[in-house]
Amino acid sequence: ALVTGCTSNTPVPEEDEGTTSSDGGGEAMGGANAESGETVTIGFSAPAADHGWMGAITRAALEEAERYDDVDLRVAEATNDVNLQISQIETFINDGVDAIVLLPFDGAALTEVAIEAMEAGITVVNVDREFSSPFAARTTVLGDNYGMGVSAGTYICEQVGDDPDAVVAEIAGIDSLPLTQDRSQGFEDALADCGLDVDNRVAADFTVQGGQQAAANLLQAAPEIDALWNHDDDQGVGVMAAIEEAGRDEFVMVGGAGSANVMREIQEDDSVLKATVVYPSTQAADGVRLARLIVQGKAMADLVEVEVPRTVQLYAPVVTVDNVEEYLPTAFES
Amino acid sequence: MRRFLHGAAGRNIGLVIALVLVCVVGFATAGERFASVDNLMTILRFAAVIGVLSIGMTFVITGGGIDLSVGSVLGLASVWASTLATQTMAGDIHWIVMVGTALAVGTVCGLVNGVLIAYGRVVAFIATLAMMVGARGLAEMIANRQTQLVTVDPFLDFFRADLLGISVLVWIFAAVAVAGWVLLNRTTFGRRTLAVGGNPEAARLAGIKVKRHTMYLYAIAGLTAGIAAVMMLARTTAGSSTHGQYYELDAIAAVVVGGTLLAGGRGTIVGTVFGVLIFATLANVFTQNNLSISAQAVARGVIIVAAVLLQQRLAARHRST
Amino acid sequence: MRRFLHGAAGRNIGLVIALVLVCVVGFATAGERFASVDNLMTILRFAAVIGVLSIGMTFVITGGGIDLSVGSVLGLASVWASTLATQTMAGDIHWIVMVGTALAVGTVCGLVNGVLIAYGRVVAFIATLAMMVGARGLAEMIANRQTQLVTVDPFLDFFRADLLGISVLVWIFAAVAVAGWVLLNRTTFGRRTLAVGGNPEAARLAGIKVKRHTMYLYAIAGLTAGIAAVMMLARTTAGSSTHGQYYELDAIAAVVVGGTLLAGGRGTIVGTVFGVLIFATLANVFTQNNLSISAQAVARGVIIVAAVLLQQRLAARHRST
Amino acid sequence: MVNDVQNVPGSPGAQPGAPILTMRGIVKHFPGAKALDGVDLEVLPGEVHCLLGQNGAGKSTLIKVLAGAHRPDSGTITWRGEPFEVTTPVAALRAGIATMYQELDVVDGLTVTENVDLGHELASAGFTQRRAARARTAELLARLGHAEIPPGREVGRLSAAGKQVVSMARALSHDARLIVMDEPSAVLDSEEVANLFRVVRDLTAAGVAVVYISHRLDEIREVGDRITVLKDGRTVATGLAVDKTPTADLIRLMTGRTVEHAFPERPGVPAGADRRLVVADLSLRGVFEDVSLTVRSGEVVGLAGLVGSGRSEILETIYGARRATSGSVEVAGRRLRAGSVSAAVGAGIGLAPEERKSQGLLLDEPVYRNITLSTFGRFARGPMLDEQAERTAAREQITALDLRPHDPDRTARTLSGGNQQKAMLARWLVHGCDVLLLDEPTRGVDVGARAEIYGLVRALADRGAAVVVVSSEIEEVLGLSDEVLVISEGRVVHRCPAEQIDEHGVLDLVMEGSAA
Ligand SMILES: Nc1ncnc2c1ncn2[C@@H]1O[C@H](COP(=O)(O)OP(=O)(O)OP(=O)(O)O)[C@@H](O)[C@H]1O
Ligand SMILES: Nc1ncnc2c1ncn2[C@@H]1O[C@H](COP(=O)(O)OP(=O)(O)OP(=O)(O)O)[C@@H](O)[C@H]1O
Ligand SMILES: [Mg+2]
Ligand SMILES: [Mg+2]
Repeated sequence: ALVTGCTSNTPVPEEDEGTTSSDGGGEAMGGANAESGETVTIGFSAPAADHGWMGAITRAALEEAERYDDVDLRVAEATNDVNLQISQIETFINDGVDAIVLLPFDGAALTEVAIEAMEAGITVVNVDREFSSPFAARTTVLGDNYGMGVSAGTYICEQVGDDPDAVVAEIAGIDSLPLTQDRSQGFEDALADCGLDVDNRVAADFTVQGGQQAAANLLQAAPEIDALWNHDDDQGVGVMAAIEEAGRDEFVMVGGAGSANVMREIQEDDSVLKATVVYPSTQAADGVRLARLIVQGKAMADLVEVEVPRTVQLYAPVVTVDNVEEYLPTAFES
Repeated sequence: MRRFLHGAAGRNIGLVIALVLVCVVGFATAGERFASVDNLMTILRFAAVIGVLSIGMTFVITGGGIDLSVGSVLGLASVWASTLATQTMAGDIHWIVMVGTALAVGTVCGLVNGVLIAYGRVVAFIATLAMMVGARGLAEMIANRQTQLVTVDPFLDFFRADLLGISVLVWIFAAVAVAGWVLLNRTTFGRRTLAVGGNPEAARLAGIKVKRHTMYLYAIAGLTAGIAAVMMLARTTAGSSTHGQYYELDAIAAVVVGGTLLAGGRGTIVGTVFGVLIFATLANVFTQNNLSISAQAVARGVIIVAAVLLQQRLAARHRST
Repeated sequence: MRRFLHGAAGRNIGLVIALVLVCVVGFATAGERFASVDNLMTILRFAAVIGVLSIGMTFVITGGGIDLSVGSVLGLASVWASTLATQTMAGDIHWIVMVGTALAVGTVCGLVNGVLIAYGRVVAFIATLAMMVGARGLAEMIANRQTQLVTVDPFLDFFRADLLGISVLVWIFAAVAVAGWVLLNRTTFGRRTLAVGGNPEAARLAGIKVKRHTMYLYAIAGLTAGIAAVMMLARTTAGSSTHGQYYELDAIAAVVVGGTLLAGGRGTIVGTVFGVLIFATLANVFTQNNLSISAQAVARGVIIVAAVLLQQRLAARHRST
Repeated sequence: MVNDVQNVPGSPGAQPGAPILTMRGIVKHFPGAKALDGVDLEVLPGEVHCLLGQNGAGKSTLIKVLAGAHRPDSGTITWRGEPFEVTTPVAALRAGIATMYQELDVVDGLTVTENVDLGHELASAGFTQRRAARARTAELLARLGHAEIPPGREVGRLSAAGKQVVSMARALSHDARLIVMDEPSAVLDSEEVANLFRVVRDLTAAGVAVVYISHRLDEIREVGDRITVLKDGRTVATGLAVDKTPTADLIRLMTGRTVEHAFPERPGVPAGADRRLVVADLSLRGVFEDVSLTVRSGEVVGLAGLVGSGRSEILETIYGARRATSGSVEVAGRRLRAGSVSAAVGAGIGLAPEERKSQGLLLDEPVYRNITLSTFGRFARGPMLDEQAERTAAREQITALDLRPHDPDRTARTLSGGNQQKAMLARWLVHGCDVLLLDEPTRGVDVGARAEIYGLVRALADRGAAVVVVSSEIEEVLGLSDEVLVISEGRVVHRCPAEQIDEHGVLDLVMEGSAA
């Protein structure tokens, strides 16, 4: 059980507090950095928490801020409307916050207002979806979307690569997001390496129902599959329900994002789900932590640098039954 | 019986043609894969959830209203019925507790809509829009933005099972549709629904309690949202605040394509079922053909309009004979 | 002038109160931060885009229709106006090319809606629902699901500038609102709109070309979607197929809260502007107050209903005096 | 069987001779209008009690109070000897008061049976008993002399008269002790009115009381027993015996003045008058065929016939509101584009339609905008409206037609039925048409205003307009027109100068026509 990601149907025993993901990292930072400094006001804005991963992102950021008595986190209404998100950032600028942690719905659309914030002397930390200008953020925390695709593709190559006729299917997330394009590109590139390609591809919408629907139709369209990559473990709940409903088990399935219940499923090792590719849900929490450090003029303890780096890109490891123990504690409950 | 078939078939000839067309396209492009029993079941299972919602929506629209909140209420009911507390209770007592919770949540939301609209005289569009926003928010609060796995196995065993080779979900859809048909066409309640939708003032003067009746209609829509939530829980094995997003639009489209008058006063359950099947089959054909989501959207827009136009022309011809 | 103020203020007293209430809450909870000129400008800039859409929507609703597609059309127009081809041409000739493209795309979509509804006799809800789905899909196809940066600097310079200390976007909103007010209240076009919305058959028998007029109304809604697309391009410096999602609902809510009759026949631009400002201020107060995200959704639902109820009660009292 | 005993007149609660219904001091105010200001009404069992009064006198409001559709502000109602508070329509129906409202109160989307049954469906455990209901409805329709209306027909497809019959059947289907009829004959022709009276007599013979509202005094003479007269929301006379009260007295009570010469003089059409409207072989498939008529400038042509004979459709087709299947319409020598209302209006044709609420008025708009609905563009400067000029023009018509209240800014919905009719007429008077098509121009208009409307129509003709009048009151057609066309089942069966034919002649022609 974890604090960052307890399902509301799992009780949270107090004593488990110590094993949370953020704590795991916190010890590494420790020392002087953890000490309370002057109060930092951070504005936080993210897209609508309309799926598990995004929910986990916001939750982790809030919890991270809770842990510091010198952080005052101001949360704007989560929204998929860039117009509203821009006005939220403008409000933060008007209020003169010290830093803004911003996971933009659309990086390009929020770039100008982020530049305005930077020009107003506010530290902007960009999370996950990248701005279109380097002047828009002091630091960027990025997941590795392309890398996710590569990891998934490489793993599938290892599993079925000796069969050039293997049927590979893909269930993408929201197709209109650049990150989905990146993931699919990486997947395609990695598969091409071992002479495979994607035979059936459908897109869902990061929701359970969307995953269910897309998978049900996909399984119908492809009567025989060797490997399946599902971009998102949250929609994966639905995908698994559909697979079970169709009674299919002839293939290997790889997840994406790395939710706790997918990892538990991998651990049990009795379903088609054999692996998942982690896309850390702690990016915004890291953003909050970095914003605090930057404003307080501190550096990252484990680096020699005196300043927080410009870009931190998170790694997208493949979790299988062999290493799941290692990742389960930091996973989010979708 | 013959008269019923004749009347229904005649009135719905456009829908039958549309459905056949979609199937022909499906068969032509995907062949055996499309025309298999398995695929038929896939389509039906998919249609079941929105189908149940659409039956409730048929009542609201026939009664002269509209309900934009059913999708969100579905989400809220699914979340509420899969909270730890509910599931624990369901585990201790019986899975029926989960079902009861979902239906109760749905019905109460529907009642709130109904009271606001009938007694508060808030326009239906706005009242249910507010419920749509509010229920989704409440669902997120309760779920804390997490997907709640259903762990009550007997619940899943029951609803994910097959009965005579057909999924329980499809049976539920069929039962709701038949009940809806009887209620609308064979009872005083249905008669009054048509009157309230067709001419509320005349209905009031004839002694019908229009406000109370209106309230009941929204309660029915809420109830079907609750039933759909149970089905969704079973189908996805999880409750989530994102369940049912945009379903209100799908349901309204199915109802109107089916021939129910959006202005109220005329409603057809058979048409609604056809509408739902057309859209479900369409989605299946799209996927069978690996069409991109965007192209699907464009095609869907065109087909909605084409279906309505076709249905209108043919229904007009049928009526004039 | 006095009569205008008296009438407008009287009719909109509920809205004034609601807006003042929201402001009081804002001031009480956020103090100076809320009541600053900068913050006012932030609210206005945010309100501008939806405001322009809402003016167009006021015409459609007053004329007895509804347009669910304006959000998607905004997205489509923004994408089309920011394609490489358009931007290159705009760079070569003048940024007005981009504006022209956006307005043209918006107007054409509106005309298609209008033709389907007026001449094809498709119910407005369904025709524009189809357009909503279709335009979004088309936008995605054109943009190839990528955000398109606006690189035509003169365009950005013009629209992102301030005039007399007020953003050009806000000026545009003001201009559209004033033009809308004059058109609705002082011209024969506006009178026809009221007639068509109030009783289309009577209007037709009085010699008004109802179909053509209906078509114009949707064209106006499309045009405002095009204008809003330009504003959105300027505000975000990018065109995207996701622009404008759900704006149709925001616009409809603002129009109806403002006092325009959803059934048609009565419309108020002043009310619409109030409606837009209330929602925009509300969003701002939410941001200022650190309220939990889902609680904000719930609060929004409650406030929509409360505002409509308040407005109804007070308007009824005003009318009876 | 035992229950039946209670239903005969004179059963407990109603001694013989005692009034079945007494209303005292009824007051009902609407925002901005005093509809009822102290009305008394007393109805005896088994009598036909007529309620008379000018448009807007408060008749409909009074019966709506009685039916539970409006709550009175004060006043008492005594029903069968007991104080009675009518809170809802259901309460009234339960007590045995059934009402036929002035505005058609049927649901278009339902069948005849369903409408008749509405609110008190034959059902067991909520399930409708469709066969039994249909049989009962068929029986009621037969009793009303309309066995030809199929009980399963959708009401929206019936003519206005058919709807009125349905509404009547519904009132009969309640086992009522008192039936209120608010202008039931307004959309009926003379034959159907005779039918209606037969039913009324059957009812009164069975001890049922009838409150009958009509603006046609000859009807009152024929069927009524006693009369109550309302004026400006007050009772000015009550319990007048029909056979002892001269018409002149009634009119004076209602209007406060004497009205004579209902129909104006016909000066005759000048010999050289131009042929303003020429309709040649006009047909609308399935409704009417080969209608030809010529109306000269200054001439009034009347279309006489029974309800459902297609007269409204002829007018609407001339006007372009329906697209003719063949034939042509010419105005002043120029042929009109078929199926285009705006072409017709452009050529100077005006139509005052039959159904004022659904076809004529913008109920939520002020009266002046209703009056200028077809002319506001003319008052406008370019695209900009000139509302002051509109108000002035409207005010002139309001005064000329004595439209009450004299307030151009009043919302049309709040006018009484007759005054709404005047507003619609005023529209075309302002427009000043060359050709005016009037469909039931005096439906629901009181005697005084009727004379004014007749005078106006004549005055228009005298100024050179060509007028076509349709009315279900044959007397009216004959009195107003220079030439009369008798229509039967969509065909012109006879045409002649109005002086050469009387009401019987018309009816005989119609009967022949439909027999042939
Ligand atoms: N809902 C309402 N709101 C305001 N005023 C009303 C309303 N209904 C009726 N009135 C007013 O009450 C008065 C009486 O109207 P009512 O309809 O009872 O007249 P009536 O005697 O039936 O006339 P008619 O013969 O024309 O039908 C009229 O002045 C009318 O304008
Ligand atoms: N919507 C309709 N569908 C089918 N038939 C119709 C419809 N409307 C009218 N009719 C038929 O057309 C004919 C003419 O009807 P209508 O009542 O308009 O005639 P009318 O002579 O104008 O009578 P009224 O005195 O009622 O105006 C009738 O036979 C009627 O049944
Ligand atoms: Mg009346
Ligand atoms: Mg007629």
